[in-house]
Amino acid sequence: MTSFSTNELIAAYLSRQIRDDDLCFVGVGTNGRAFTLAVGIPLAAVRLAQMRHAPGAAVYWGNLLEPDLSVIPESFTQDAFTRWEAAACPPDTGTKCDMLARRRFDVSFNSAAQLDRFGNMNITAIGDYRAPKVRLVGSLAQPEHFAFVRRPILLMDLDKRSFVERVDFITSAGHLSGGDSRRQAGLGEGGPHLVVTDKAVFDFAEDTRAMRLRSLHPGVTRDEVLSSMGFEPVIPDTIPETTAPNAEELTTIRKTIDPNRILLKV
Amino acid sequence: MTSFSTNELIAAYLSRQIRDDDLCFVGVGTNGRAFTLAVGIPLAAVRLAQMRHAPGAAVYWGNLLEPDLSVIPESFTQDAFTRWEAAACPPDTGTKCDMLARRRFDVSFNSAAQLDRFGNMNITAIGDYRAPKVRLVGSLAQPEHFAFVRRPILLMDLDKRSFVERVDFITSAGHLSGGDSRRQAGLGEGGPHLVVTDKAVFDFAEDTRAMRLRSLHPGVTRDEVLSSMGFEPVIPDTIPETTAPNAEELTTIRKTIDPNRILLKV
Amino acid sequence: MKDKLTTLEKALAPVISGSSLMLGGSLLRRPPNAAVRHLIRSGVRDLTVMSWAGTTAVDLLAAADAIRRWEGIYVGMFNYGLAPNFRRGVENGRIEVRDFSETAMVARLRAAAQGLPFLPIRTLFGSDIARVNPEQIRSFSCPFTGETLQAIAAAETDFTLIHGYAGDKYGNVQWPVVRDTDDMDQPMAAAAKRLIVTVEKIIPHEEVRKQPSLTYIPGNWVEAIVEVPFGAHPAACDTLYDEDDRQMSDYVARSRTVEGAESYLAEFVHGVPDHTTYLEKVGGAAALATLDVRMGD
Amino acid sequence: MKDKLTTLEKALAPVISGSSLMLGGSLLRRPPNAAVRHLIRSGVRDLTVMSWAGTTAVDLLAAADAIRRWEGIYVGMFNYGLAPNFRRGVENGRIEVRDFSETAMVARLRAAAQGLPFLPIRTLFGSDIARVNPEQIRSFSCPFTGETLQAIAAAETDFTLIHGYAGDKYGNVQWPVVRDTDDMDQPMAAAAKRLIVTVEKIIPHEEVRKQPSLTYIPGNWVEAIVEVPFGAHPAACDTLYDEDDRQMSDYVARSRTVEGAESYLAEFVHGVPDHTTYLEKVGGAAALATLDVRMGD
Repeated sequence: MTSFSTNELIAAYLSRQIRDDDLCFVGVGTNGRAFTLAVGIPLAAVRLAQMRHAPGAAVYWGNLLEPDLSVIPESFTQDAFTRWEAAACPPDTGTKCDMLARRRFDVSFNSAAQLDRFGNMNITAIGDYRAPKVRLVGSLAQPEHFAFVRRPILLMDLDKRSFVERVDFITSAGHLSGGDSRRQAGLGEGGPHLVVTDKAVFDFAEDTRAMRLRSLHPGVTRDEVLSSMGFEPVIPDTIPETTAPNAEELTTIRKTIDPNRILLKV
Repeated sequence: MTSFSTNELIAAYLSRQIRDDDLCFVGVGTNGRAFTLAVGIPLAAVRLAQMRHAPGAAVYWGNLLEPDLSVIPESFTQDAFTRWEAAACPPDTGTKCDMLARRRFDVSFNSAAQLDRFGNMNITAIGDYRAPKVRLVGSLAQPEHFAFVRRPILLMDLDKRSFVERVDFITSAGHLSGGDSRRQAGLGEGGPHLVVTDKAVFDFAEDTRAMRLRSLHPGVTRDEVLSSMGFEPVIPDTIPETTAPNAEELTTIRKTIDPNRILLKV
Repeated sequence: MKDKLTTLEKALAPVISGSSLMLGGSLLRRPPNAAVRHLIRSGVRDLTVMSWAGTTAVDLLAAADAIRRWEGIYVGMFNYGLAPNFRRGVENGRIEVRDFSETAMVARLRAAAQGLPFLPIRTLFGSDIARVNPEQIRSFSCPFTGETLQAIAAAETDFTLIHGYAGDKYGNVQWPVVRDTDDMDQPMAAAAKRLIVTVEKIIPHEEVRKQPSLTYIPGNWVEAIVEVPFGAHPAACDTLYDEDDRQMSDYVARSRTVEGAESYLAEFVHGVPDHTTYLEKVGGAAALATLDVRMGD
Repeated sequence: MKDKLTTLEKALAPVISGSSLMLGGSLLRRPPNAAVRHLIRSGVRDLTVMSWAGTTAVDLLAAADAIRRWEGIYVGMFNYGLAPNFRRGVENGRIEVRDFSETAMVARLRAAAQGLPFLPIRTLFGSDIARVNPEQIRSFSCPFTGETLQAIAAAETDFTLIHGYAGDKYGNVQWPVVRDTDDMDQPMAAAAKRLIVTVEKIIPHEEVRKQPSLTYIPGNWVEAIVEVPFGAHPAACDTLYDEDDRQMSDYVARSRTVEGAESYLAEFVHGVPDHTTYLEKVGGAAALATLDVRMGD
């Protein structure tokens, strides 16, 4: 069996979540690990899906609709975005917003400073909103993703400070207080679908809508996962292992998709 | 004193209604006399205003913002519109609609199949709306002009069939049933400001908002006007004569603005 | 990306009698006439048709008695006068009309594009357009100011037909930099449920992606794309060819009577099996060349 | 047409303390930084600032303690992390924030552009963004379906500052065909009451009117236009120059402390009398040439 990195595991796992013709939102991330989670792994995953089983899958990235994922920019300064070839680049971000509200997106990749038991997320403020301990960036289109995208997927490293019992501020409404509360609040189908971390994958229980351990990455124990979380997720009786990437997937990632280790660097 | 045509009289008269920096809506009119009224005279009038006292006056024509009025197309097929140089050509007509609703327009030039005592107009249907004697074109942005433009100006030949006691269908709400009724209906300032015909000019009385004879064109009698209308307008005690174009205006129209008699042909 | 390039026949097969249909283009620019002739040939009826400034495409459907209801801002023949067959259809009660002013129709399209049931305007106070249509135009109070506004219902249609300049096989349609834009094709595309596009020319995807900001209809929104040169004839496709005055005049003249309109349809729609034969019928390459307005670009 | 070409000094003179101000640009693209530095030099305070994805321009104003309230979708430094001065201002209570998600902010801008008090969305059910802001986000019932929707109040500001690519002296601003467009500059321009534009370059009107569809800000909407090359520095103007990594890093590093931020302002804002001197200060032509990304066009 080939060895693989956690990033490769996640990228291959995510690629299998992408269905043919899915329109996937990828954010424009920042630097370092945050870039890998927000941009690098999602782009690699969608590209792998395109090459294997989902040729019609497409990405909306920045304001580029279907950028050419066969040629990933080597650096991500402004000019790389400007020159990246794509099928379309609408005149302003309002078009993307309309596409979100119209529910044209199937998948989104999201990260957050805080995520809670019911998949509510916070990128706005830590502590009290009006006198915060840490003021974060605001909201961007994260509320739209949870409100309108069919299968939002969170990519976050497992950490007690991020996986909290209750977010300090609900930027994006997930399953709110669980059960039927999301629908009661006026939201449609959707909300967080999967949470993919460096240690395990979670989904949300059909009834309570509480976060549920779905699989453990190879070599990771249940206790390791629980000790990295600020709340206890639903634990099924048997916990499968996250399916490892096969040799062909790994070769495609390493040789074709990300030969210069730009996407899956850190 | 120089002789002049009625079209020249009207063009010169209208040019004096245009103030500096006015944004003027000109429609895209059809053929023959309708073209002269909807397009020819208005373009000549605004151009004359630009050249004389209103250099900042501008036209929105079709979807061209500030087309170059120093070079009027010789024919008005589709291609002439495509190639006409302009300051801007917004991506769709929604921009013009927003500019209307935002009240960015100062003047509009309008025509109608029917116009009534209170300046309500009809371009939708003659007779019963659901089983009309004549189905007309619909509405275009004519309701917007009367709702939002500061000083809509109607250009119509005086005729009993057009100047009616009550329009069969209110496409654009003018002063409705007069007095305060326009404001009561929820409309803002505006509504028809002037009605310029081949025989006389009308405005609307400040109190009743009924159409009022403002001036008679040189050589036209009061009775000639009244016998061409389906209702009796307000008649002031003394009726001035519509100011004739001066020699300089006539020379500018004939030599510079419309040397080939395209705008003021029929 | 998905290959969506197909034929008129396959692309339009789902459009059946009773469908609702948004037609692109404005005045004599880019009405989807070839697609409409195909629909008439296929015998669809009882359509609910929506348009911006509709001309030839709407009137042809009216000539074929295929329209049950029309909604939009205008139907006429621009500088060729009133729309003869549409007018007859409304006057004899066969076509029901629902008029909307431009801001109202814009609101309808934007609402559909945003997945909203309505958008507000304040144009139609006092207008009979609002009075006769309480089903789609209603007054309500602004949640902030309390002032009265008008709610306009979203424009939802089963299908949307647009004729564009050039596109790739994935359905990405681009416009030229200099063009006429007095229309709502992009908002209509954004509002569409099932979007069928005809284009003058299929171009390589490689060409499209070099200038992505010229894509006004992303392939992601498109169900089918068909190459149909002169697809707007006898109307114009700005930057490529002008309206065909001879054909337009003939159509309007014959349409003065029902019989005349039927003879036109018999000759130019039912009498030709497809668009290629239609183009031969109206004069072929020689006649079409006289309409060419390209500037060597 | 009116000649609207002027200087930063004259264009910005009306912007006084207490004004509300929409800032154009998004992330590291075209924030109106030269104009903002001028405002800081002129000593304006107590601004209500609105932005799309705000970075350098918002944070510079925060460093100068000129912001009383901010409304928008994001303030950060993109790949340079959180916005240090803005963050400090919010955390210590000097800046009041009103968060809006993207559809909400789009609705606000479109409402202002359409002269409407609000537009509806249905994004923010269950979000604390709506809970903490009943003044600008309210639930109401759809006049047609009865379903609950959210009304978002229009974004009205006294002034709007946008930095663009090229424009003529009449205020018509054009973008290149290939460009980045992940922003709201055009909707902001359409929503503006008093619109002040800086551009990289003034070009002849004759050039503008040959390609009118490239005009994204018509001069008719503009109050004043100023030629300010490198007007977005240290951020980027896509197609012309990239962000200045050295200057960005220096700014972020020094802004870790109040004293550091003050030393930055002293050196690069208060310490230089005008934009020309600023450009010399950051390295002049030689340094700026290294940021050039033009492809010989």
